[in-house]
Amino acid sequence: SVDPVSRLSKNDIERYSRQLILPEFGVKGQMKLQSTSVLIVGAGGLGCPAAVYLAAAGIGRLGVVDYDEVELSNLHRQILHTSDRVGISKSLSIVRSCQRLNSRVEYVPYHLQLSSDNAMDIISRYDIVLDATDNVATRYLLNDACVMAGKPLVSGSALRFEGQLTVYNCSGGPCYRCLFPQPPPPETVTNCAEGGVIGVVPGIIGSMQALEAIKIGSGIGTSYSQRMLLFDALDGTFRCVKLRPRSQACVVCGEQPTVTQLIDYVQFCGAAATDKEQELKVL
Amino acid sequence: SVDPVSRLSKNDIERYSRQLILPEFGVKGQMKLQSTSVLIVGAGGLGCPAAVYLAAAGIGRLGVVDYDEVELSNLHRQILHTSDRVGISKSLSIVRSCQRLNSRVEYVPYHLQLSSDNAMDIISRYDIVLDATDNVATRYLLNDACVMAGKPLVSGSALRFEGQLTVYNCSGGPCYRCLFPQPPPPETVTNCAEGGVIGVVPGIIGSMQALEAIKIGSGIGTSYSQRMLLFDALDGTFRCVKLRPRSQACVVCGEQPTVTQLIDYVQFCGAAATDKEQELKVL
Amino acid sequence: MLPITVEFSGGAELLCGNVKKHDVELPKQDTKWQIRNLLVWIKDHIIQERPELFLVGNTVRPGILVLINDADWELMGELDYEIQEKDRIVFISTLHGG
Amino acid sequence: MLPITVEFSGGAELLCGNVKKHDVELPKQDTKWQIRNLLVWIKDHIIQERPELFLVGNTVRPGILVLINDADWELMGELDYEIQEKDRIVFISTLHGG
Ligand SMILES: [Zn+2]
Ligand SMILES: [Zn+2]
Repeated sequence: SVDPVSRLSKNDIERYSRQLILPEFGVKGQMKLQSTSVLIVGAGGLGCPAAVYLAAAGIGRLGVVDYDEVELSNLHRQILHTSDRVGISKSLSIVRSCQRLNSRVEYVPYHLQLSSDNAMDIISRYDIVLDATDNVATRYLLNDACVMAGKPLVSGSALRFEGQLTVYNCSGGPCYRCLFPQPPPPETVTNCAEGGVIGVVPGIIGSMQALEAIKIGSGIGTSYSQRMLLFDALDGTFRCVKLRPRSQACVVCGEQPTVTQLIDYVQFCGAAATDKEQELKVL
Repeated sequence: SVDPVSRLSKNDIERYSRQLILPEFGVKGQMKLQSTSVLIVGAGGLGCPAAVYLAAAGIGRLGVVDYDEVELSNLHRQILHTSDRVGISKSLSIVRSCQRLNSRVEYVPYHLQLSSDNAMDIISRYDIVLDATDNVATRYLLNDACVMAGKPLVSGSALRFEGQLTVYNCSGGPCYRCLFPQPPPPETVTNCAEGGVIGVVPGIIGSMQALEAIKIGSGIGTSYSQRMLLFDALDGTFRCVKLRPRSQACVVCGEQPTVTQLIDYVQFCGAAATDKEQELKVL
Repeated sequence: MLPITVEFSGGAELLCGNVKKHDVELPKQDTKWQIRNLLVWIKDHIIQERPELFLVGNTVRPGILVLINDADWELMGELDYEIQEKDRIVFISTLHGG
Repeated sequence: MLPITVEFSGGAELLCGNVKKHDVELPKQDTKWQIRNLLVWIKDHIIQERPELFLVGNTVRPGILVLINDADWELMGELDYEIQEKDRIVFISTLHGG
């Protein structure tokens, strides 16, 4: 959904020279990447590193969705925001920082909450979606919307000293609902405001999300369809595990889907699509 | 070598709240971190993510060494520089970007080439050193200086689609020379200018360097003494391998060291401590 | 005795006194040890609080992923899988933070 | 026949036609297969160009780290290590870029 790029400018060749000389990537990979659009949902600890590395690599268009404004307690992990932007829109803040690094990318900030009403319209304009959100309801919403729109979903999450990464709905692999047909009980769900997080953990997972999006966009393909990366920062270990295949019985991506349009995900999950309430409780 | 911090300000408590609530880190870990100084040598693809996550977490003092100026071909991976800073000092550029994120850190930019003449003086002012350089001669220089000064050396490297990470001279583990007593033949050494690199690969390794430095600084301790992380971005795999212990025969950290002051590392390695010459060859 | 390793992560370890790795020896029994039996054994011997956040009915609660030797348990037979010596069985609470 | 896996990374694979992973079967021989024999076998059967960038004298050149089943070969006896079936032996050229 970006106009295909058929040649690189002199400026592009200089800027991207260090990746152009990689045989596995090359001029062809660069042109594909510049013809690719990526939507990042969540402008927080995962969204910041994901956005900056996609911008640096020269993605064609980068959309960033977040309804929230920058807070001081974000800055220990959300590295594209700045102290003097406390109170301004996070999606706009990310776009401003990325623009200074690479103005050759087209940026689209969305200062809104992704919902069942607007998700299909926004997602349909992008080739790849990154789940960098912080709540269960939006994760199910994004999954269903990506299945319906036929977009790969590069999903990252982080909490405390741990991170997880996988790619849903890509290369025939499973979707989020194939793995988790039922949402978790709300009392088992912890967010970063309640549970805390070491800032560089979403940094590493968000960077991995950028990597997998770059691999998909440039034609190399992802390593994480039907596989999940588990990262434990306390003991410094990474583990890659094999997941189940796509489920024929999946209500959204299966043979006879019963969920064919977006539903009420707050009701489905029994939990709000924001961590604001809990934040108030902690502060 | 930073004045010990004995209490957190109200601003600190809000800014760092998400890591303060982690029992393994806590107020004690935060105060230790704010009493810790880190020197990053190399303000490139590894140095940028390492610097920004150390700054975000609230390290006490951050020194950044680089003799070089920002170039357009750096920007696909060196995410703290900006298009309008092409031509200015890289160490200064990193400091300016980090300052906007967290002005409560003390920053020291060093616009110079680390050498046998200045290394001991600079390194002695810091608690932890990060090797984020791009050439063999500086890697041996940094190793020897850290052994002589008794500082842990968090070493990262990246090229093409691969990255490596380990921590030398820490918790009784080996140093760089224990593993590599002899330098590699110059014709086997490839740098990012010649070999290319996918930008987010040093992003992930540099973030891991920040993580290990944060773990050392906050008292958790590193997971990578006598262990090495090998990252392959093409197949998305991480492998953690066990290294040899400290060598009693090591010429710098062994029982009877023969290298007791810094030597001529360009001569030792048969290669210059810069990648400038090769860059000219490629462009 | 059947020696295996049971691990908890992603927050599931908070139900077991914040201990992630448990080297356990399952006692001899007349029938083969299946995952269905292990779940009950874990509830009785490892879980220290709020067992309803681990087991619901006879299986793990929604949101916990079970891995048998680094593979999703659905690939291995789920509750019917017969546990082998030295198996590593991991219960991961999926994360949602970002 | 002794089936093992030989891998190259960090740039060492460029000496072998850019192939990282090689499943090989070492032929039967009268004496045990040691790493010292494997190095020569690799030079003759896998390395396609500039063998002097792999072997110097009877050992690997400086800057190549040898791993036997994810452990530094120095922990395993280096050249004297006796190769076992299904061993994974990795030759990593250390990286210096940043
Ligand atoms: Zn599905
Ligand atoms: Zn040594």
